[in-house]
Amino acid sequence: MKINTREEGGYAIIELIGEVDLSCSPAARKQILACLKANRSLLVDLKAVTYIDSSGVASLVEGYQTAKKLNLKFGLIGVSDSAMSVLRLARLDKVFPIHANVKERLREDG
Amino acid sequence: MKINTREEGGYAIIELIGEVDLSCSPAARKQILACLKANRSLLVDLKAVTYIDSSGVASLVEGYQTAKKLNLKFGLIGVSDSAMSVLRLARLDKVFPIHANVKERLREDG
Amino acid sequence: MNEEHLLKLHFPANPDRLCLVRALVKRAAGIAGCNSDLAEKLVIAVNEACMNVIQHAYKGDYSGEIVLEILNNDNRLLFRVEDYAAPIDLECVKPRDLDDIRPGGLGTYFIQEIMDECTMGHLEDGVGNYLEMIKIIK
Amino acid sequence: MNEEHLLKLHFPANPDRLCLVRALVKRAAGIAGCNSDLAEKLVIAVNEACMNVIQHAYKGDYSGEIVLEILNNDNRLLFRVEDYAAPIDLECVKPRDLDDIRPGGLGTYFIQEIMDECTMGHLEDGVGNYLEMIKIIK
Ligand SMILES: Nc1ncnc2c1ncn2[C@@H]1O[C@H](COP(=O)(O)OP(=O)(O)O)[C@@H](O)[C@H]1O
Ligand SMILES: Nc1ncnc2c1ncn2[C@@H]1O[C@H](COP(=O)(O)OP(=O)(O)O)[C@@H](O)[C@H]1O
Repeated sequence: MKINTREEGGYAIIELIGEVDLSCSPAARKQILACLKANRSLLVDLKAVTYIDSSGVASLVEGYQTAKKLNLKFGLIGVSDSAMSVLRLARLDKVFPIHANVKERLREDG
Repeated sequence: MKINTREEGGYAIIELIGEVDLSCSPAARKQILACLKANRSLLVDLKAVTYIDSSGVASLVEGYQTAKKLNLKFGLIGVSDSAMSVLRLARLDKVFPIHANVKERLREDG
Repeated sequence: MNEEHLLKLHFPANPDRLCLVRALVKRAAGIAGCNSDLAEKLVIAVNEACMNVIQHAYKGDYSGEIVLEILNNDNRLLFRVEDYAAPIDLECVKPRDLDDIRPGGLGTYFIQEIMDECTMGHLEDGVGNYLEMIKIIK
Repeated sequence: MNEEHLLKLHFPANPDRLCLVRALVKRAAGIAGCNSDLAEKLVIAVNEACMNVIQHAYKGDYSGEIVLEILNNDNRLLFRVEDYAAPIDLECVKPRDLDDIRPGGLGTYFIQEIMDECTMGHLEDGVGNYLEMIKIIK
């Protein structure tokens, strides 16, 4: 897994790339929580995720809940087919705000 | 592995697709030799070969030699990177006539 | 009955090695005739089973050994994951309620959703545990 | 010395199973820090070693067992392929002259070209053979 970070439309974007499994999900989790604790609204970009396991999904859930607690915006963008099939299996596809890209998210933010 | 066959520019074309290894190289060999024994000049299309082992290469060598014996034309086209790296390792990249596609081969045939 | 031993893999309980398991299960599923959708699902289930052994049976001791065996019995694909950790409390192994959105508790749920039969138990000699997962291939 | 046991795979001497070996070696090479070019080469060498066992040691008896072990010793990546066939004539194991263009005789050449050290021998109990291949990872 690689992590790229960028800024777009007032969001911090954390892009996870490759396989997000137990060997690297702690690193993803750390980055997600650090970003939220720095009081930044966050989108996690999953377009280049080729595999995500339950520990990766757990990091996303933790991000989602931490954001809620801190009153920050949170969501997923560009979710790859393989990541989406895992989110569906976990019935989280209706829980996370999911958008194709930052632009779509901003449109919904209004 | 899958095998597609077609006709183009007076050649029979046998396209090998996927992994050409010991589990399927006998099938490739059979098709190559059958074609030559039917007195057809032959190009083997390797553009979709993702892996080829020494048994697959041996089938190509046998085709090459059988064609010579029968006075038929023979060659490889569209050799994928992964197939080319194996042909180079076997120092066969200078032995087989190799062209990008049928058109290039026909240009050389004149 | 046409039992076919597909493979047996020994590997250390190190999260780094999970990618080996995934690559292997994907190929083994292909050999057994699964389409790629099903193969992907089986990869998820077996990956989660091995993760659970790493996290909960060996509790992060990477030197522990995991054995994954795959057998094909007349279209019943059997995945057996074995560890040599202390016997676990079998009662504790259960998924969370999915309506309770919180991190964790998904692995066993994934396994149950994907597989047709699961049996967990202790190995005979007092050390170790196994999980057998069966998928019927149509 | 930092010996790391990457994995041990048991599989039947069936050409269908070679795809498992390739997937595994590719991932193991990645774990050991090889770039993808080198990983691809290692895949070729180990695949050929297993092919040779299938064709020449077990002579096509698919029920024979092959064991592939991969160890990482301070950047010396060791691949050990073991069979339980009748002891082979070690003198016969050699590549053909590459100038002599004919089918066959490439596998051992590929292995020698790709690996840094190769040792072949008989197992101690009178049944079986091994091939150890070492690649130094820079
Ligand atoms: N192989 C195992 N050994 C011991 N306990 C296990 C094992 N697998 C699962 N468990 C128990 O079942 C619970 C639920 O597992 P799981 O659904 O995979 O979620 P998580 O691993 O995120 O807790 C775990 O928290 C653990 O207590
Ligand atoms: N594992 C093995 N067991 C027995 N003989 C072997 C083994 N590997 C190679 N050989 C011998 O070495 C020869 C050369 O092997 P190789 O270069 O792989 O080419 P090929 O397999 O096409 O003959 C084989 O023909 C065989 O006689």
